[in-house]
Amino acid sequence: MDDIKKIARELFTSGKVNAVLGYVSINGQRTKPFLATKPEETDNFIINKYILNNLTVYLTKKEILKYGKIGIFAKGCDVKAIVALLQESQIKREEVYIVGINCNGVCADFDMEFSGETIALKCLNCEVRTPKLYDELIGTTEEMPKADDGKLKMIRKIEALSSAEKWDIFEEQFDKCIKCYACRQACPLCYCERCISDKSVPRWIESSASKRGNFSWNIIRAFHLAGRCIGCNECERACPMEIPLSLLNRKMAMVAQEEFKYVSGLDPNTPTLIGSYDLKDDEDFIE
Amino acid sequence: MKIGVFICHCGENIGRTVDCVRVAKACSFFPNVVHSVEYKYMCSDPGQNMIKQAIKDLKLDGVVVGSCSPHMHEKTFRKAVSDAGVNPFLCEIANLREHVSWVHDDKEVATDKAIDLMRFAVEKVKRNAPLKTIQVPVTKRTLVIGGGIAGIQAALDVANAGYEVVLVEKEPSIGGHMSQLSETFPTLDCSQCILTPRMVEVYQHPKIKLMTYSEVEKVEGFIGNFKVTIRKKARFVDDTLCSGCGDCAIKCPIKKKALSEFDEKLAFRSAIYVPFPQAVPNIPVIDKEVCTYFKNGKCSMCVKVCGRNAIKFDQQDEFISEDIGAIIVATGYKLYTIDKKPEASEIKGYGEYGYGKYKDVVDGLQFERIASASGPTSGEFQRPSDGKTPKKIVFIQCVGSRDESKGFSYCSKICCMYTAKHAMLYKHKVHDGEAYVFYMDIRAGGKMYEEFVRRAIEEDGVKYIRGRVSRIYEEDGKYIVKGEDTLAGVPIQIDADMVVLATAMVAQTDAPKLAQTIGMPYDNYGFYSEVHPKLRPVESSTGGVFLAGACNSPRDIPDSVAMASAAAAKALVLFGSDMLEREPTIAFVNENLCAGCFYCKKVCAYNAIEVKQIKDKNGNVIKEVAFVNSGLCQGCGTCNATCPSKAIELIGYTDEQIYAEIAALM
Amino acid sequence: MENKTFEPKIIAFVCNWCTYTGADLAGTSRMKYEPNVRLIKLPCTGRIDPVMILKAFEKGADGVLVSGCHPGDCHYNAGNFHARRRWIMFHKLLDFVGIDENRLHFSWVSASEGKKFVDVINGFVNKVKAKGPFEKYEKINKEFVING
Amino acid sequence: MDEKIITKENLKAMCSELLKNNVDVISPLENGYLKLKSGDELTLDSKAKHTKASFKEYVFPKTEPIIFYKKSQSDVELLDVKMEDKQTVIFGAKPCDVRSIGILRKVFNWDYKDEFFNVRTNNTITIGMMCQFCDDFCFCTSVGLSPVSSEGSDIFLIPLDENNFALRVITPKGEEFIKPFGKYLMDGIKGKSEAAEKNVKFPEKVFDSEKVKEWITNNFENEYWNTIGKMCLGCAQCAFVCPVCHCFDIVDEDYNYTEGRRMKNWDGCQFDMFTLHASGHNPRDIQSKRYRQRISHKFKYYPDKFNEILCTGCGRCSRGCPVSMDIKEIVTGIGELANKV
Repeated sequence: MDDIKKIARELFTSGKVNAVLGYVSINGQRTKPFLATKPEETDNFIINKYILNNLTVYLTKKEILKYGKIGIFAKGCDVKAIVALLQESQIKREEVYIVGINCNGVCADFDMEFSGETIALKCLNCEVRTPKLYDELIGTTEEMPKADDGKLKMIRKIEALSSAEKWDIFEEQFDKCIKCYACRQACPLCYCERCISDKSVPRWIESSASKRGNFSWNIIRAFHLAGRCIGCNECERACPMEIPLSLLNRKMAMVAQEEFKYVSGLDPNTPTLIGSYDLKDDEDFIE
Repeated sequence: MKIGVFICHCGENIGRTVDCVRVAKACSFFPNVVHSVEYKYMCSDPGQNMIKQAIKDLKLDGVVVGSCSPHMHEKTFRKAVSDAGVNPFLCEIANLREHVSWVHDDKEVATDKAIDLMRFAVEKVKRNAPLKTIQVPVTKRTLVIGGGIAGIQAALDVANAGYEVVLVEKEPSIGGHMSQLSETFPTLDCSQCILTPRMVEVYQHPKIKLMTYSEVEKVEGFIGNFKVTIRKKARFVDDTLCSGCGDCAIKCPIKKKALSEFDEKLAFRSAIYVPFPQAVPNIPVIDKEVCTYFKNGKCSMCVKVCGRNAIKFDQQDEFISEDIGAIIVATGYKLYTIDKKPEASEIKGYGEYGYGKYKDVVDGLQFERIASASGPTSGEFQRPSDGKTPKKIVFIQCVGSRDESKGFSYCSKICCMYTAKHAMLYKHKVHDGEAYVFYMDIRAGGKMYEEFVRRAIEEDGVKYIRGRVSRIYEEDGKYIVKGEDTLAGVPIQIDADMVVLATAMVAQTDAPKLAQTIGMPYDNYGFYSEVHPKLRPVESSTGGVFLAGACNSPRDIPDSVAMASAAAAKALVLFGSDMLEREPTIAFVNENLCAGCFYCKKVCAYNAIEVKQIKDKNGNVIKEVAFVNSGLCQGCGTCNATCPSKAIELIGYTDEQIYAEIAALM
Repeated sequence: MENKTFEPKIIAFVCNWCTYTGADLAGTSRMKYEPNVRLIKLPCTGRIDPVMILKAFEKGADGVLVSGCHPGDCHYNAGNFHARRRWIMFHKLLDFVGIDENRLHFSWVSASEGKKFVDVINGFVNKVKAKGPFEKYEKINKEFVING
Repeated sequence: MDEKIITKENLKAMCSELLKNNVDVISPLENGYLKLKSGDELTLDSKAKHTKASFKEYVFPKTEPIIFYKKSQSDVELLDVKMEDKQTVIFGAKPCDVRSIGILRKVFNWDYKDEFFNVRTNNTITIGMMCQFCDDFCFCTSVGLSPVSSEGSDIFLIPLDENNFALRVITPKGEEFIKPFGKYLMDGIKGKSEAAEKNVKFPEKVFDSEKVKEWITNNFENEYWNTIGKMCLGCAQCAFVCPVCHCFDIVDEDYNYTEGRRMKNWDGCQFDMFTLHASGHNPRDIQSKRYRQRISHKFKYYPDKFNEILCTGCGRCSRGCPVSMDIKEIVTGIGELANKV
């Protein structure tokens, strides 16, 4: 643990950064994001099974940007978001100093013992336990508990249903939405200056948390992340209404992989899925 | 907003199936519609005057005409509206004829649909903005890509009209395929004899800047304002010093290593060479691949013999930038390679004809070289394998053309004629020779063409067999051609001394690459697409880019020359005015909303999106946003649809307008 | 309920250069087809944003048709290629959340394919007719509709 | 009416009877305050953690039409929304939730009388229940409440053991409501409920709300706001799960070409659009200013205007915050700063 503090402090003392995004402990089973702007503020920095947040979300926030070069502690999945932000010109590589964390999985939520039961679903089958991009790397990868990928099973189950049955499932889920936009705000890739859901001329997405407003919002949110979502699952964790948003995000990621062999957030130099095309893209559904 | 609605009966054309009175009545209840009338012929002068008068009397600031397709009369009505003092872009057309009255029978239903379409248009026009056409200056210089007969003709026409031309040819000499031909149909005059003067004229023309052994590397900008980067490939010969004496080529010790491209690989050439004696410019190039100096530095014979020190082994490719207003693409064709190794997996090739395996199975261009007085046999008919005079030649047409299963579904158009010519030329020189032609149909449309073919058959005794050849194999120095005579209904076998395959004309291998460089469309075959096959056959859909010759589709010389002159005329039309008017329906960025993800830039086919830095008052960059180059933007709106927050919008088709149309559905 | 046959409302988003012109050709050739479709003309399929498709359903469309130039024929070079990518993602998403594939149809219709335009329209209209009204969407639309 | 005793079974029976009479019964279940489908669903677990959201939704819905309109060529016809005249019973709510109705009533009746809120709350009976849950986020005692506070309840339940509850009638409305259910009630035993109340663990009082208010008054510009506010992501999770946050936005939504509805939707002060002016200017242009507003509204402006803290100390906003911002910790911090002055 001393290691973390030392590393964080050194980022300041070596003049590499002006501020560092890291995690501080609240109690043994909780952490929260913290922006240290002075070396001594890093004293409570911690790395454990409860570093759930994807701190990348802060890299596009105005109040964070004003500090200039930012150091960031990032798990492999968080780094995927950094890669996506690089692909989308949102950050400059030289403006971010990445302390990559070799990750052995995190808890699905706070206040629980880490085990195969409580491991976050995104950690199963994780292929970026060592981040793809970093300036320095800390920690080591170790054996990780194995668990069933319940979400994948659910996706497969839904795929097999009839349209009407699918509709009913999602109507019920979307109906819970209260339009608090925690999903959007927690998403590292939802950085638009003005979200389409906040635009009133024209009102593509009705702002009411009515059934149809909720339906439009959740579909378009998923679509705007299609081929971009890096699967950190912060949206779902942020949702106070426990809508299984990752069903849509993961389904879209699966389509991206099946159709285009595209996995987001792996290489900043890859052309983005939307924004490029191939002459041989699937045609079969077009008459 | 005060909107006037005008419903046209189009005589009976609309009125017969659409109750125009009911439509006009229904429209009168739409919000903001203050005037709604119908009339027999809205596009007629009285009709247009009705619109103008209503604008004046009622102070209308929006007009919707329910009439024929906007592709027909949008311009007419916009002009009328404009004449009455209202911005022309505040006029919308609802298509009540092509999309309603002509395609539906039930009057009730058709009328309902017409009312819906009117409602869409009314809702849209409410959100239209007054727009002004964009004016851009025109650089009156033309780039001609390709120095074959089409490129030569286009360059000369434009230059003779008094405008500068840059002619770029990738080979060391201009002349193209026409310079390889022996005689031309249907007049049988010598190809080089008619071409060479044109080549020289190009070379000497004060308005033509000739750049051979060069390729177009990059095209930026837009109609009237292109910036073109041309790669001048290293010749390793200084063209300002070389006198064209040819000593270097004569002395070059490499004699049997490189096959002559000009002679279609039927002869050798040296490592330093001019492709053919009449080459323009008459300046050699060094083939780096075979030259001993480039291999091991051990030879420099050419340096020794060159009296003018023109050999420069250290020459590098040069990049030259040119300001261009119009581009004429005349990159021509190549012949379908029917080798055992087909170039594309979907093309299976014609391995059974033995091309590449048997030396005496040649393609059309090779036969041209054999027939040509300047060719490897000096015009004597000799077979490539042993130099003997072939006494029996089989010509096979449609090899790759009109063959969906193995080649291409299109007709290569010229083969019927050149095969007749080949057979004729052969018969003229080898009087006792026999010429057989396997054909599918004879397509001899063209001035004096049919007569030409008849002459081959009737006067020169060329034997035409309607049918296909299934197989060719060698037996005792003969080529056994097995085929079918479908008219007689019998299998047929000919023991030929030589076989000539009329292989399909196909697009240049790198045609798509050039299309992407320029940013213009091409078809599945790699031929460049014209805007309209009938009415705009020489224009590419990219503004300021014109097409000439076989790069567009298979063409013979007269057609190519005609097309080249047409393309030149199109370029000259462009140069007729100093400023260019462009439709104002282009994209526009709301910089406050733009988050700078540049997805718009990624999807723009015209490189019209630039990066603009937004700075605070101290000059610090706050953010980078998209910026639309109004000259480059063509108004497709792909950026608009891609932008997640709709910070970029296509004027004339804004989200608000389209939304309003959708919302008017129910 | 009257025993009237169901006439679906269908919105079509078409490009100006190919499908709209193809529809013009169908008109000039006096071909007859089902009158249920309302065309919205856009410059290019690249301009078609999936939110438009969703909005069309929201506004009561029983089916949505999207059509433009064949690949390689795009008036704007590549608009339809970008569009195709979006559609692949979007139609799979809609399918996943329960919008029947038969209610959203994609096609390429060139300016010279008046006949194909007619076939596409008739085929799609019949498909949507077979599906019936889009009751599921209507239900969420009707939440909070004027009471009494 | 004296305190009575009622068994859990009888409470369930009571619920079933209410449901039979077409009364909406809302009770905290595992997944939130939900409309019961049967009396058996009732859990009445006083040790349960707070539901993710309060029952605010049932008196002040996340979205509701306030008027319908029909457009014609030159006119707009307005149609009132008919409120459903239906009784609702909120069954077994925590004291910190129950209190919210009283706090909200003030703002919804301050100048304009919000008919929608009033009709709903007037038709609502609230049955509060003593709370035996207390975690790091609870701080009801710091805002003048307690786990045994019956303030705002019409009827208050005190769990005595697994199966028995003391039932205290608090308001005449409660008295009226319970009348038909006399058959389920037994006489109470003196002192038993008081003993149960005494056993409850109270959250520690962590700040003095008066001092907090004073500090906020004097520290509109203070580095503290920036320190805490910049980590806020700007969602409205906190506001929407809060029992007393009541901001709303009004939007018109067309249903079709001519008809539409005007909707009243929850709004949240942490949204960047919240105070964005039409000019493009935003007086709260950065997140820390918005966060300052949130705290100030709760602990200064609302108390100034209505003499009521706009917070019940339930801790929901903190439990659900995606970036673990803890209002208790933050206001405690203000309290400490105030003490330093």
